[in-house]
Amino acid sequence: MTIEFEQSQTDVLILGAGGAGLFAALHASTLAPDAHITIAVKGLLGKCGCTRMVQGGFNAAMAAEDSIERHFMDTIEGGKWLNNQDLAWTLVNEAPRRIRELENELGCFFDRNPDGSLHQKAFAGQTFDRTVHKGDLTGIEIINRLAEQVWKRGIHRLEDHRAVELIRSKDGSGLAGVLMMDMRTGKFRLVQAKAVLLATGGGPTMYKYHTPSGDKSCDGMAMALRAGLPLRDMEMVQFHPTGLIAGPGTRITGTIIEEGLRGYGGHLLGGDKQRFMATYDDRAERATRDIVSRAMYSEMRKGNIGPNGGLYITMKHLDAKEVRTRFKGMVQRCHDCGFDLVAGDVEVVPTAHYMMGGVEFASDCQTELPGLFAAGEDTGGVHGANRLGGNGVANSTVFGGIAGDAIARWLPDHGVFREPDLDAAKAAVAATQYPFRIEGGHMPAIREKLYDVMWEDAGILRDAGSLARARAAVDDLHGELMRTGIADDNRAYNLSWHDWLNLESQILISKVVIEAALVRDDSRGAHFREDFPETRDLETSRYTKATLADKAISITTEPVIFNRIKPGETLLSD
Amino acid sequence: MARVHRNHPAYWAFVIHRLSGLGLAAFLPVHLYVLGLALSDSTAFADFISWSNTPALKALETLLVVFLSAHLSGGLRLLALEFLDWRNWQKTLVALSGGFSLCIGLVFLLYAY
Amino acid sequence: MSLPSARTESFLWLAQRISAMVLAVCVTVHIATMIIAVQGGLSAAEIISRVGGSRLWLGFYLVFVTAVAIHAPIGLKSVLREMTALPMRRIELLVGLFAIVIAALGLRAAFGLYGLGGQ
Amino acid sequence: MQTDQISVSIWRGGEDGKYQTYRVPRLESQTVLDVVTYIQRELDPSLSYRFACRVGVCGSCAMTVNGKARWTCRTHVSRVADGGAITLAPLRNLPVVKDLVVDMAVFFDKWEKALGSFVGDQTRDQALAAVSPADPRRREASAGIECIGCGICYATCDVVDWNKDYLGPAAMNRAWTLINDARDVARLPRLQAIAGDNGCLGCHSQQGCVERCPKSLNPTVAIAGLKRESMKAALKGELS
Ligand SMILES: Cc1cc2nc3c(=O)[nH]c(=O)nc-3n(C[C@H](O)[C@H](O)[C@H](O)COP(=O)(O)OP(=O)(O)OC[C@H]3O[C@@H](n4cnc5c(N)ncnc54)[C@H](O)[C@@H]3O)c2cc1C
Ligand code: HEM
Ligand code: SF4
Ligand code: F3S
Ligand code: FES
Repeated sequence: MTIEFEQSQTDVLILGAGGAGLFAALHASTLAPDAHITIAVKGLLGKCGCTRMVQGGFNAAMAAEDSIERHFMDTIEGGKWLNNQDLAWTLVNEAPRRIRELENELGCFFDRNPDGSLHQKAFAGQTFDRTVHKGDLTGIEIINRLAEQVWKRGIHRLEDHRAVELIRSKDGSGLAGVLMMDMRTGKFRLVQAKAVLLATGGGPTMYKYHTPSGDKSCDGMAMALRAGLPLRDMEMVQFHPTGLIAGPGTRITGTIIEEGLRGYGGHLLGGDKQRFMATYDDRAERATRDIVSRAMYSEMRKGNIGPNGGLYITMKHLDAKEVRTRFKGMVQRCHDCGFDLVAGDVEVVPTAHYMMGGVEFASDCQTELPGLFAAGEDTGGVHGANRLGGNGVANSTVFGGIAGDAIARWLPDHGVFREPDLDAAKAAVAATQYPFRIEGGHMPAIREKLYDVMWEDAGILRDAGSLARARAAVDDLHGELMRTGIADDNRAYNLSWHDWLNLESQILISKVVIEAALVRDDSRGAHFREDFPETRDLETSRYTKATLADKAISITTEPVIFNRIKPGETLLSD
Repeated sequence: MARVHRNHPAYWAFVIHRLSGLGLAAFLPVHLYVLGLALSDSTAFADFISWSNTPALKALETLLVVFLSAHLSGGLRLLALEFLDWRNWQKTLVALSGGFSLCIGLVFLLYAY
Repeated sequence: MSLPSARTESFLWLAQRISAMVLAVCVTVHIATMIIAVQGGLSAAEIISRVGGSRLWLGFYLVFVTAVAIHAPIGLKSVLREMTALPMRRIELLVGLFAIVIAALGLRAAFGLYGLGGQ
Repeated sequence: MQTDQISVSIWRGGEDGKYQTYRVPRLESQTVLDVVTYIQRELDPSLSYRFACRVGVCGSCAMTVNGKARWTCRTHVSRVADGGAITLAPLRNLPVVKDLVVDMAVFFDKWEKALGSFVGDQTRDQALAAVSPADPRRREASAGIECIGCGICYATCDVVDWNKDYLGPAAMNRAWTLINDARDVARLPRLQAIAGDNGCLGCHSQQGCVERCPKSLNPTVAIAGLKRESMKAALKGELS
């Protein structure tokens, strides 16, 4: 066994190349032009992560009749008062500037009204049409433009590089660097940095049905937890009601069928091909994400399902030509994969979409660990118990930019290369190579079981019993993973090795989700406890905080601070 | 196998344009040289003409005419594409130019015998 | 070895396109006369009787030859650049020679034919 | 009817690899990416390939499928299985990392070389430009903007193969959208970047790019636009 790694240095190391990572790189390079900045990413820069997958758009109070306060209230109400109000306030305040930066400085072109002014569309759960978009492929526009600017600035790239472990300084006082793996060779490199940004984008990919891209596996959250940082609100996992389902044999399962279809009049049908939403909510198919997801899950539990275990969405009662032109991309996507969205019934299922929880961080993106900053979907607190559609990409770009600024300002006074704890780095290399040292086991089976457990027992509807089952099952799966090896024939771009490491992160974070869900004994937002269906008093709201010590997860709760507005109040004058 | 990415009309049009261009360029010096013979030595020229009346050379000549007309029509298509911003007409144009050059070749054949 | 500048390349490209447009007319006329001429059986006498002494035909062929001497070498340049490993210098030399040969042979033929008839 | 198995030959190794054949169960809703995934998960764990979004937005999963470059996450097996057989190779014209994975660095370097990045003169503190979506230049830009950078056009174009310095269709398609972007102020440097035989004049309208682009973009038309604009610049003496 070899415990070897190269070492290199960079002033600023950014982990992840989504909206958060790319914005941070641009802002840091603007304010600190002499700093050596490196972006490390698990795939190719600009071609992975979820920011690229954003369809709906980006919330920003840009219109004269809209206001920052209104966006703030919608965010807090949507978050069921669990948000960190300073973070939410920062989000809504910066969002319009970020849009203008994207347009004026980076070259994004968002959809316009016929008179040339910005078009903003409606998104569920908001009292104003404030979602800025580029058709239904907003993310491609944002990430392409960001990536171009990053290429242009000559910012150093470590592509196909996986962050494996955050390495503290020898004296433990701060972060010294990050152990990386060059996926193309399977070799390790300890990158020392004065400042590190964690922007690996979380991603609830441990659920049987999930939307995020395949490179996301909660690595950042897992690394942060192992480095001693607390994660908040981890029980809050958002499900999108309509994910495609075509069986476990296809990667297309779990990907999104656009929400706009329901808004436009699409019907949800049970396995019996009858509508059912009206029995759950007056708005029927147009109810909010969480309500529709729960209703669908309830129907599925009753066994009212199609051949792949899902329900159906259908547009066939609507004008075919209209459907085809309005939802061209969706129709084409379904067609490519063998489904007829215009005249047929497409089987769908709620799908895990977003984690509201994550690393605790301050409004300037600093974390508890000196030298470590965090932004984007890796972080928690901005959205509270539920994220508004359109606040996800706003979150990653707003805080990514702030992180870049903050790091640049932080460098002159605090930026030093700390002496890395080489033993910790060696231990991390050894742990990463662990699967090569054992034999046997069947990894795909572990993944499938994890999917099932999380979906059935820690998913849309949960209770103490199901969560206890999940806890035991995930523990078992962890044991099973530790007995599952990989043939050591070629470490270059060895996807199976990465699958193993992904599973390791996913299992750790699954445990955190389960533990946090057990502690939160009320229902709110995305978290629904069948044994505690009511929402407790908002005034005494507490949020969960998970830490890891000696391989054991512990959850504490902290009071939510209502420093800007208290439940029942509003910032709006009308 | 490795070449099927080339199997579409516009690529064939490119190949034909290139081959015909090369063919014409190769033929041109010969053609001009032979014409030049007509003035310095008209018997040699006549000899050449009668020699070139053999079926094989007639076929070659026809091929050249087809080349010329193919290159002409293909060239017009390219000029249209480059200067007139014609978006989705290309396939039609490929077909038209192909058809045109065949016609010319056939007309030539008909008259030549 | 330095490549020709983008500006030179652009002018050559344009020259090739413009000469192509000119050739389009010339070739059409050429094909038409050929079909008509071949009908009566191609002979030196036929060609000379048509072209000899005719200023119009002389002008036509001069334009034709000039256009071809511009068009074909530029075309060959890109073919050679893409499909052979020849260095650019060598290619420029080759196609330059080709242009001169075409022009020389072409002008000789055109003036020669013109001079033969009409006296 | 479909046979219940397909035979899949896959390029294994680097530039000098060889094909290896696998038999994969045929499923109803199965994409080429699913086939590759199945092989890696169940038959040969060391198989390497690239993907991320799995729904056609990231452009990571492109490979050569039976000789043609395609996005594999959106390519249903029934569309390509040729008598129950599929041959998979990495994209052409890019260096192979391993198996089906290529290094796309040159592709994006050329994107940058073509000045495929916006240069504006407004800041985040100024209002957005009013641009009518019906404006002809805007329409032209919009027609080419949804490129996912998959490299399929680049892999299909023979000029890329013949001339290592040729910028290629995607980079120039992007440059053309910027030339038509009323807010951009780098028109001339961009025309200088894409002029000449390594740029737009290198394109011989083979149109493999148009034929294969999974987003139905038309780089040929974009490049033709660049030819015209760079020619005007040359005539005005703006090129060097
Ligand atoms: C299908 C879909 C549609 C969505 N639509 C919307 C929408 O309409 N509106 C909205 O507001 N939000 C939407 N979201 C959510 C939004 O996309 C995300 O919240 C946000 O973009 C996350 O940005 P990020 O920068 O934090 O992470 P990402 O953009 O996901 O980027 C994470 C990056 O980290 C890298 N990475 C991961 N692990 C490692 C590692 N170990 N080492 C190195 N790098 C690593 C990844 O490769 C990636 O580059 C959508 C999400 C999905 C999946
Ligand atoms: C006698 C006449 C001609 C000769 C010898 C000739 C020769 C050539 C050659 C050798 C090429 C290069 C081929 C290539 O790049 O693939 C070429 C290209 C071209 N020719 Fe011609 N040609 C002739 C007539 C014409 C005519 C009549 C037209 C058009 C109307 C024309 C239009 C073109 C165009 C547009 C190209 C450029 C192709 C490209 O760059 O892709 N040519 N020609
Ligand atoms: S132009 Fe089309 S084929 Fe080329 S990279 Fe863009 S999306 Fe892919
Ligand atoms: S395939 Fe190549 S030659 Fe031009 S038209 Fe497309 S770039
Ligand atoms: S995996 Fe993203 S386009 Fe195929």
